[in-house]
This record gives sequence, C-alpha cells and structure tokens, in this order.
Amino acid sequence: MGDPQDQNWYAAMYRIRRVEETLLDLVRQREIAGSVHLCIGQEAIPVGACAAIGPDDPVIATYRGHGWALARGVPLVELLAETLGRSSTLNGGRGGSAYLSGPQYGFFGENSIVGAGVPMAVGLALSASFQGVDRVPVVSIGDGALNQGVVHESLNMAAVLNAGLLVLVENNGYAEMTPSDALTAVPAAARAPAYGIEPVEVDGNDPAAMARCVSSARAAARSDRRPILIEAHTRRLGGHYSGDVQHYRPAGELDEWRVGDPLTRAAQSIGPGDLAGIRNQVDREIETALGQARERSLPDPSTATDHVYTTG
Amino acid sequence: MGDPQDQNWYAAMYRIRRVEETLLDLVRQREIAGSVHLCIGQEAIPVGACAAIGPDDPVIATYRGHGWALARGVPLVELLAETLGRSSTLNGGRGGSAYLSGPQYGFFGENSIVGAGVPMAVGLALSASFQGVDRVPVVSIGDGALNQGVVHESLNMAAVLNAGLLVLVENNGYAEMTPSDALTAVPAAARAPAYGIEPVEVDGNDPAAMARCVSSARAAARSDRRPILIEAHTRRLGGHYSGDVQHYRPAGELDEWRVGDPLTRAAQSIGPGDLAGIRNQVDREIETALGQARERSLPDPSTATDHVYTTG
Amino acid sequence: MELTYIRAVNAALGWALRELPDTVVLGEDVAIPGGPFGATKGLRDEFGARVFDTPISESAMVGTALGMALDGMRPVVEVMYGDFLLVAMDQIVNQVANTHYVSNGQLRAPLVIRTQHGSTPGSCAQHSQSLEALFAHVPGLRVGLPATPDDAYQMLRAALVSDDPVLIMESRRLYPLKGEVDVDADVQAVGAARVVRPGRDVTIVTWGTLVAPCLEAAGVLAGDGIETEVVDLRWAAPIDAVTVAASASRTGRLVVVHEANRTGGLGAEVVAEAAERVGTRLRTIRRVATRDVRMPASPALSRAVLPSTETVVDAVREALTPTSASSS
Amino acid sequence: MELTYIRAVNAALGWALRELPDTVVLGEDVAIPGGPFGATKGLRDEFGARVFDTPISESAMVGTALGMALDGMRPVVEVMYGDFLLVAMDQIVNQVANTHYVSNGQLRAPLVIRTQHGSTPGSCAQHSQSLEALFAHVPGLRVGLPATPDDAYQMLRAALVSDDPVLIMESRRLYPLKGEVDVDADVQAVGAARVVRPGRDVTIVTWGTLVAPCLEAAGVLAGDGIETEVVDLRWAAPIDAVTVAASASRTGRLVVVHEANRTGGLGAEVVAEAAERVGTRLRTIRRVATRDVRMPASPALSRAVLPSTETVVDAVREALTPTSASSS
Ligand SMILES: Cc1ncc(C[n+]2csc(CCOP(=O)(O)OP(=O)(O)O)c2C)c(N)n1
Ligand SMILES: Cc1ncc(C[n+]2csc(CCOP(=O)(O)OP(=O)(O)O)c2C)c(N)n1
Ligand SMILES: [Mg+2]
Ligand SMILES: [Mg+2]
Repeated sequence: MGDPQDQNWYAAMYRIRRVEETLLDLVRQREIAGSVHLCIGQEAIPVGACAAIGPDDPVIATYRGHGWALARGVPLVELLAETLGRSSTLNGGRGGSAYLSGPQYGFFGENSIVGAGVPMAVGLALSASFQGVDRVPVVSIGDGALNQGVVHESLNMAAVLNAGLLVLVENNGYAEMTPSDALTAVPAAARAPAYGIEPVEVDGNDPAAMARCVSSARAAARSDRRPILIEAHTRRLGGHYSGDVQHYRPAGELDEWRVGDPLTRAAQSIGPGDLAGIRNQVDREIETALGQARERSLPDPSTATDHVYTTG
Repeated sequence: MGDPQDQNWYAAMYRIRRVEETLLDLVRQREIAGSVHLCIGQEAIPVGACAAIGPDDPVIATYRGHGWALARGVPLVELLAETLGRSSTLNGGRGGSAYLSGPQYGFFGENSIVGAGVPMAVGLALSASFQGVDRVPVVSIGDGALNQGVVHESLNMAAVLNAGLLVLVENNGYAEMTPSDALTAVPAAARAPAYGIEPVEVDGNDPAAMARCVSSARAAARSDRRPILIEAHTRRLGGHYSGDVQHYRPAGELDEWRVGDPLTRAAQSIGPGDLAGIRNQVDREIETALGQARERSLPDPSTATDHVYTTG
Repeated sequence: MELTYIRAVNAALGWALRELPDTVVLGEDVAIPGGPFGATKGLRDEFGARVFDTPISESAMVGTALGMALDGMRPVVEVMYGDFLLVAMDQIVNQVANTHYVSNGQLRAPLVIRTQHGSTPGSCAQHSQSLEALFAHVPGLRVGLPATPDDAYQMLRAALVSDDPVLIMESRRLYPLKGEVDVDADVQAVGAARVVRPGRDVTIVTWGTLVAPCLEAAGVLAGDGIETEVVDLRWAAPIDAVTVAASASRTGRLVVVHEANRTGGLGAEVVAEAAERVGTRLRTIRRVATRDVRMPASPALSRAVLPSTETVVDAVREALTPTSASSS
Repeated sequence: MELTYIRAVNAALGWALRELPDTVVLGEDVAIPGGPFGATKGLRDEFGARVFDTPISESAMVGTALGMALDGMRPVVEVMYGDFLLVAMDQIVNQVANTHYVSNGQLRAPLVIRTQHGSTPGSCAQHSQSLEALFAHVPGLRVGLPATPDDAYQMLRAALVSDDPVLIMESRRLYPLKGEVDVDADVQAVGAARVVRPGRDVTIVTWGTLVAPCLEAAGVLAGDGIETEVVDLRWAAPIDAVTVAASASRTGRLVVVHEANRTGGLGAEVVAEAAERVGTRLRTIRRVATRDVRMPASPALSRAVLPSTETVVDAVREALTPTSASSS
C-alpha cells in the first residue's frame, strides 16, 4: 500500500522527531548543558528540501537546525556528540546544539543570530558563479527573521548581483513567544516583490510538496541566477526552546495544530506493520548512536585555545 | 501673470540654490573645512513638503539636508555659521554641514549614516501618539538608503506599531557615483507593499505637487496612524559632494537633466521683472547673512568637552 | 525585601513606570509574554500600551527608542542578549551617543538599554560574550554591570532617572540569585565603585558575574593569611578611578578580574588608570580574564577558558610571590 | 617606487588580483567608479567582474564576503569609513570572527575588510572615529593600521595572503602622502611592531596617523637633549608586546599616543601589557589620546581635543619631570 517513497519520507521525518525528543530528554536530565531549540512539527521542510537539492549545495540553517543537519547527511552520532558537548567530527563540542556545522557534509552551519546566515548564503552563491560550479545554496530562516535588516539587505544584494540561491522561510506560527503575524506587516511571501522576485509558497508539512517546490525553485535559481524566496507553511509543535513553558499559547491551539503534524499525515499512507518496522529501526539507530556518542571523550581542555587563528 | 504662490515657491527654492552655491564657493575657497553635500536640483522637495506639514512636525534629513533645514525655518545666518564651523545657535559648530540640527525649529537633524534617521522618526511618531499630540514626523532619505537594513526594519516597525510618519525617498538618480536603478532591485515606491502600505509617487521637481502630495499623505498618516512611503522623483544636478568630479556621468546627462531643473520650471510662470526682483532680494539676504556669519566667533576651545553628558 | 536578581530588575522597571510617566518599555517578547527571562512580567497588565512588543529588529528598536527620547520620553529597550547589541551598534554609537554632544546640549537621549550577558554552561559563542569594553570606549554612554540583586535594582533605577543614555548589562547567570533589596532606598546617581571586602595586602577589582567568585577567592586567601581587598567596579563608564587608585595605592598590588576576553578588555583600562595614577607604588599588576578565544559551547572547554575562584586565587598568590616577574 | 599611500593600497590590491586568482574586491562604488577615494581605480577595467559594486548594505557586504571566503575565495571588502563598520558589527564579530574557531578549524574566513578612518578638518562625528580598540578586543580578528605608503602596501599584502580575517584601517588623512614603496619586497606575515626611531630616555608607542607627529615630537625633544624611542605598533591585533616591553623596559618611561578616544582605547592595552611585563622598571606611564568626546566638526573644536605634536612633546616632558605624579 502507498508509494515506497512515502515510507522514506516518514522514516526521515520520524528520525528527526525522535532525535529532537531524545535531545529534550537529555536537556531535562541535564546531560546536555543549557537549552536546545527543536524543530518538532517542521521536519518535512529539511527532509523534502534536502531530497531535492544537489550533492554540493551548501545548506545554512538557524539554531533550530538539527533537522537540517541530519537531512543533509550529518551522521547522527556526530550530531549527538556535538550537542552533548563531547568530541565530534563536527566542531569538537565548540558549536553545540545552536551553532554547529558540518561543512564536510555540505552543512555550513546553524546560526544563533536571527537572519545572519542569509548573506553568507549569498556569498556562497556568488562563489559558485565565480568558480563556474553547479551549486545552489539553501538558507533556512524563521518568519520572524524577515524583520532583521540583514535579511533585507541580502535579498536585494542577491537580486542585483545575480546570486542564485534559495531563501527558505519556515513560517512556524511563532517568533519565540509572539505569533508570526503580530509583528510582521505582511506575510513572508509578500516580501518577495520588494526584491523583484515572485513569491513562492508551499505546504511545509508535506515532504513531497517541499521536494517538488525546492526542485523547481533550485532550477530557476540556477538558470536565472536569482534568489528565490520560499515561504513554507508549518507549525512549531512545541516550545521555542527546551525550557519554554508556552504560557502564551491559546488553549487548544496545540491540539488543533497537531492535526496537521507532518508525521501523522505521512503515516496515513503506510500500513501499521511497516510503520512499526520503521519506528523500530529508527529507535534502535538512535539508541545505538546515543550510546556511541556518550562514549565519546570530553574535548581536551588543553585544546580550548586552538584554532582562534589559522596560524600563530 | 501667474499665481503669487509661484513666486513664493521660486523664491524659497532660489534661496536654497544660492545658499548651496555659496557653500560650494566657501569650500573651494577653503573657508569651510572639509566637504559639503548639496541638494542642487532637489530644492522643490523640502520647499513643497515643509509648506504642507504642521508647525510641530519634526523633520529629519540626511547630510544633503541644508534645503530641509532652511525650508523648516532654520535661520540662514545660523546655518551658515554652523557650516563655517563658527558659533551658532544650532550646534555651535559641532554638527557642521553634514550633521547639523535645529530642534528649536522642528529640525531634528541631518544624519551622515545612510538610513539611520528613519527609526528616530518612528520613535518621534510613537511619542506623538503617547502624548496625544498632532505631530507627524517627516524623514527624508535617498534612494540608495532603501538598501540599508535599518530602513527596512523601521518601515515594518512603523507599520506594526501604528506609527504615523512620512518616509520621503528623494530619488535623485544616483547613490554617490552609482545610478539609482543599478543596485536596487525595484524602484523605491515598489518597496511599499512589503510593509502593507500603498506606494506614493510624486514629481519631486514641482513644489506645488510636492505640497499637495505631502499634505494628503500627512492626513492619512495621522488619521490611520501608519507610515507612508513617498518616492519623489528628482535629479541631482551636481556632484555627490563638493569634491566630486563626476567622471562617472554619461556625457550630456547633466544638460538633459537641467531641462527639468525645478527653478527653470518655476521661473516660467514668473515675469522677468518679478524674477529679477526675487533674485535680487535673496542674493542680498544671503550676502548679509554671510557677512554676519563670518563675524561669528570661532567656538571657544575650552568648551570642547562640554555636553558629552548632561551632568558630570 | 528578599528578591531574586531578575525580580529586582522587574521591581525597578515597575517603579519607573509608576513614578516617571514618560517611561515606556519595549523589546522582543517583553509585553504580552512578559519577557524572555521574565524581567517585564506583569508590566503589560499593569501599564498597558506603555509596555510593548517589537519585531526582531534591534537597530530599529534602539533607533525608535532614541526618537522617543528626543521627544522627552524615557524609553527602556530590552536587547535580549548582549551579543545582539552588535546588531544595533550603529544606532547605539553613531546615533544615541552623539545626540547630546553634537546638538551642543540641545537634544537629550535619556534612554536605557537593558541587556544580559556572559557565558552559561552550553551557551554558544553568539550568546556568551561580555562586551562592556566596547561600550566603555564610547564617550556619551554610561555602562553599568550590577553584581547583586540590590544593585540590579539600585543601578537600574539610577539609569532610569538619568538624562544620559545608559546601558545596563545584567547577568543571566545571576538572574536566579536571591538577595536583600532595599526597595525604598534613595535613587542613586550613576557611577561609583564599592569596596565589598576590605583588605590590605592586595586589591582585586572586578565586576558583574565575577564579584562573587572573587569574594570566594578572598575567603580562601584569608586562610593563607592574605588580606584581599575586593572592589566591585559596578560602573564601566564612568570608571571610578579614584576608588580603584586609592585601594591599589594602599595595597601596592592590583589584580583585575573580568569575564570578558583578556586583550582589550576593560581590565586594561583599569590597569592603565591605576598605573598612571599610582605610579611605582603599584608594585604588581595582574589581569585575570577569559582567554582570547571565542566561547566554546561545551562546558568542558568553556571551563578551561573562563576565570574562576581557583584562577583568581592562583593569580593573587602569584602576585604576592616576591619572584613574580612583574614586581622584579 | 615612490607612491602615495592611496596608490600603494591600489598597487597591493592589483598585486593580489594578479597573483591570487581567488581574490575578489567588492564595495560601494569600488568597481565602475573606481572607489570613493580611488583605492580601486583601474581595477575593474583590468580584472572585470572580480571587482564589483554593491548596494549600500554593509552588513550584507561583509556577510557576502564571508560566504565567498567559506568557499575558498579571498574577498576584499571596502567599508567606506571606519564608522560604518558599526553598521556591520554583528557580521564582523558574531560571524566572521567565530568561523574558524567554532568550526574547530574546519572552516576558514580569509577575507580582508579595508576601511579608512580618523578625523580630518570638518569631518563630523559620524565620519571621524578611530575604533581599532573595538576590533582588537575580538579574538579571531587581525587588525592593521598602516602609517606609511610602504606599510599601506606591505601590511595590506600581508592581510591579502592571510588565511585569517584581517581588518585594515587606513588613514584618510595620509592618503595623499608620498613615500618610497618596495613593491617587490617579500610578502610579510601579519604582526610585528617597528622601532622607527631609537632613543634611550623614553618610549613612545603609537600607530596610524600619529606616527608622523610623534616622530616630529621626537625631533623637537632631541633639541632639549631628550632621546625618544618611537615604536610604530603597526598591528593592533596581534599586539607586539615583546617589542613594546623591550623598549619600555630599556627606557623606563612609556608614553602611548593614539587618535582614538582615551578611555578604553588600545593605549590601555599597551600600557597594561607593558606594566604587567616590565613591572616596576617602568617608572612612568602616560597616555596621550583624543579627549573623551564625540568629534566636533568645527576645526576650532576638533583641534582642541585631538592629540598633536605639541601635546606629545608636553606629555614626554612631563613624563621626564622627576616630580611627575605617577613616578613618585
Ligand atoms: C539578532 C537576534 N535577535 C534576537 C534573537 C533572539 N531570538 C532567537 S530565536 C528568536 C525568534 C525567531 O523567530 P523566527 O525567525 O520565526 O524563527 P523560529 O524560532 O520560529 O524558528 C529570537 C527573537 C537572536 N537570536 N538574534
Ligand atoms: C551606512 C553608510 N554607508 C555608506 C555611506 C557613504 N555614503 C554617503 S552618501 C551615500 C550615497 C547615498 O545615496 P542615496 O541614499 O541615494 O542619497 P543621496 O546621496 O543621493 O542623496 C553613501 C554610500 C554612509 N554615509 N553610511
Ligand atoms: Mg517562527
Ligand atoms: Mg540618491
């Protein structure tokens, strides 16, 4: 029953979901220091997008970027070790949950300054042009980031300098504790014409729709050398960060939003046996990876001052 | 022949023009230290706008702001003394040509950081609301300033916080040495919808049109408590600054642009005798004021460290 | 009254909204949600539209606050993390700080920028910096770094009544700390350091998050018979060089301790002022600060670069060793 | 070859565009118009699209340059005035400076930010600041301040080949200055101060625009029989504390001179390093700097707050007076 691709979508999304839930537990058990920002409810976006992009396309995300890292191919054990503050092939614990990168996997990193990753993606697009390589950067930002000056500057810059890239706005209903539409004058996509580009909107809770959308946007960005602004509609099915008690949520909102949970939707076309099989396999993978990550050594304090500069 | 109001427009614009030319001479004679940024060709904008605004409306301009200061009622002798680096009731020589203010005249100042005056105008609009006073700030910026992040942030902020103000973009054909359309993805007015406001365009070389436009925009900003973005079309009939040799100008452009010179246009409906009379009177006013300004003392060096703080 | 540091901030804001009708409070999530750290909890309910939420636009937030201040209001703008001040740096330095001076005293900018800063275990390099030195180098600004609940209240009130722009850099790490707060005290003026522990052998000058570890270190050192004077600098601008120099000249040994990176930190200014004022009576100088790195998220690494009670104790002991290089 | 300072900058950029194929140059009006000060004159014609104009968007300019650098390119971004660095401060500090360290050495940010700064007669408070201290406090950045045409060339080339992000703060006032430039010299590494005049009585450490006035002051003082050693610091990061301390320890008297505002200026760091390293052999310390004000436009006022040959001469004389407060 159903397309086998549906099972792949589900598996990829379920994997991210379970990783996020695992991280939340680790924070609550104080095994992870500080806080984490989870993408629960938004898994279809990185999963669909990363299925559609090229092997060398650089990806930049936000602090809410674990899903992007995993979808881009960052190994699970490395992501877990990094967020645990342990030795990892990502950043050796220096990045942590909110600022990790894995450039060797095409993941140019999370960013904990709202909107700040966008100009880097413009630069990566320009360098692809200069080097004549087929590479279209993808940068994910939140809906609230549209009000940061640098995002505006970067979209204009990309338009006039012919930078082919995708700026993917994940409209998840909230910017921290404020509803998305409260403090942004127009919906995200309505900003596109201000940069001479047409608005693109997509159901961000449907990985197949995401993949189709990103695939055609990528082609246009590449052939026309221009930025594409995509607004992906989704819902943050949890707090802004691990410690968020969500006192600002209207009663019943979360239940309402859960109806559209991308996992629930994707599960519908998968038989109960297959579903259980997928979950089981993913759960085991995570358990194993977590075990391995926990065995990683803590970073050596004597290396703490390495790499401030490339030399000296 | 003609409306007597035409003569007033002409006189006000001619006055600004002659002041600017006088300042250019003073720079060339090294009586003014440094450089000046002149609004030659753009005089109709401040003249028309300031005729239409309320007595308490705060005005903020850029480094190209002498015309705004004069149109708002800053006394000529004070402006000249300030730009000469002499004692003045404006800023005692501290502001100079590019950063002077005269809040006692409703002129909240020039700004030499591109775009940076816009959020202040938003704040002035909000304070007017809090205080329940009828006051609509006007902030003038250049076309190039639309690509500064803070302008974007401020327009959105004004829209969502219900700040009634006018953001007046003087599209003068250039941002420094770069043609206005080269590095901005869309025309200025086309940015308005990104903030949920409709675009307004006006002939910036026609003071009467400017006044009508600003008058109705002001009424709307005030009653609806929202920002209005006005693109005034004009031409910079000189260099970006006093030392600009304009090597980047296409041959013949300046001659072509001079056809639309607001002074030339306004002179058409005024008889030769009246014209000569106006010019004579303005020339004499400027000569007298310059004489007075030159007699102002240099600021006392022993006061140079006053007013870093209000106390201590 | 016993309050946590964050409640003391809240109390000072409530006080200003009640006592000073021109006070308004703005920032991200400060109004309806009550503040990302709860500093503004309940204020929207009590004061309505005078407490309002803004978009995520720090430059426009500071610029808007400045515009209101030009008009006689007293805006208090919350910038969520000290690191984000950098996003609004032009408005803070090129706009706010210039207002009064360049207008020749005609305009005033009585606004307060509140932020919190410093490293906590796990916080990333973009949420960990202590950047007071950047702002202390900007004439026109005042900069305060409260180290206790009482100072969180008293120093913020001093800022709220000041006619100059004041940046208050609170400490996220200290937010849950409880302490006695004299809510009815007279409002202080901006400025003035405080000797928080007297001693005659060596002077420690410190501020913010490191006051408590330095006091702890002084306790440890007392066990060795070393009497450590601890000065809480409190204000990074203006620096109370008189108090610093008096203490340093008494003890002849100065150890400056801060959480900001060492090179170019405010410790350098404290040392330079003391050295110029005290001269050769100042026999030994040491700086203890975060090593010159970006802040790593892993606590295993951040611990290795941050100052601590132990590193302060070691530095003081070294400063007292006769063979110490710099006293030779 | 004799070149003006600005032509030396131009020559270094041309050199990099020729020798290093990954170099690109971007900024406001740098390409088709040839640069607001002519630093990039002729480069667009010679190197085509590798030299390109950007909108007036400093944050995006720096961030775009960073993105290109992440991909192995070597962007050189011109920020027209040092004051405008503040508009791009988040990108410079929270993005560029973090890249290499936080990625655990996996990413590099070999970009150069060129700017010019300082006060010239008539320039307003938003076009006059010397902000090197802000950037010298940011681990991860290198900061150079060339004082001569030759250094404008050599230091910029050092920056252009560096794999670290480097900020070069040129001096608008020195742009027309002519001097001998060794265009065929080996490319230097970043770092290292230089003793530009030897002397045994007192050490002046200075940089940028004030090197020439300090040399002039040394000449005046020589007339009194005072032998002044002048050290051109050259790099604000890394500071060559070894050269500074060696000189200060030799002469026992240190006068630090800079155009930035006094409080929290880089002079404090130089003094603190010297004091810690040299100890009581350093008998006198003085700082000469711009007074703690915003820069007034009127030359009658700016002259009163800026350091000059005369103020340096006075400070050195005072430092040599036995009754000098700080050597007592
Ligand atoms: C410049 C800056 N300002 C504020 C913050 C604090 N902050 C972190 S996430 C966030 C909300 C962002 O909302 P949105 O862009 O919608 O992304 P989401 O968190 O919903 O994914 C804010 C304000 C920040 N990290 N950077
Ligand atoms: C933030 C900032 N970047 C760059 C500059 C340098 N600059 C001064 S004027 C100007 C051009 C502005 O063009 P536009 O906005 O069209 O105004 P116009 O000068 O034409 O009136 C530039 C780039 C500046 N003053 N501030
Ligand atoms: Mg959101
Ligand atoms: Mg223009």
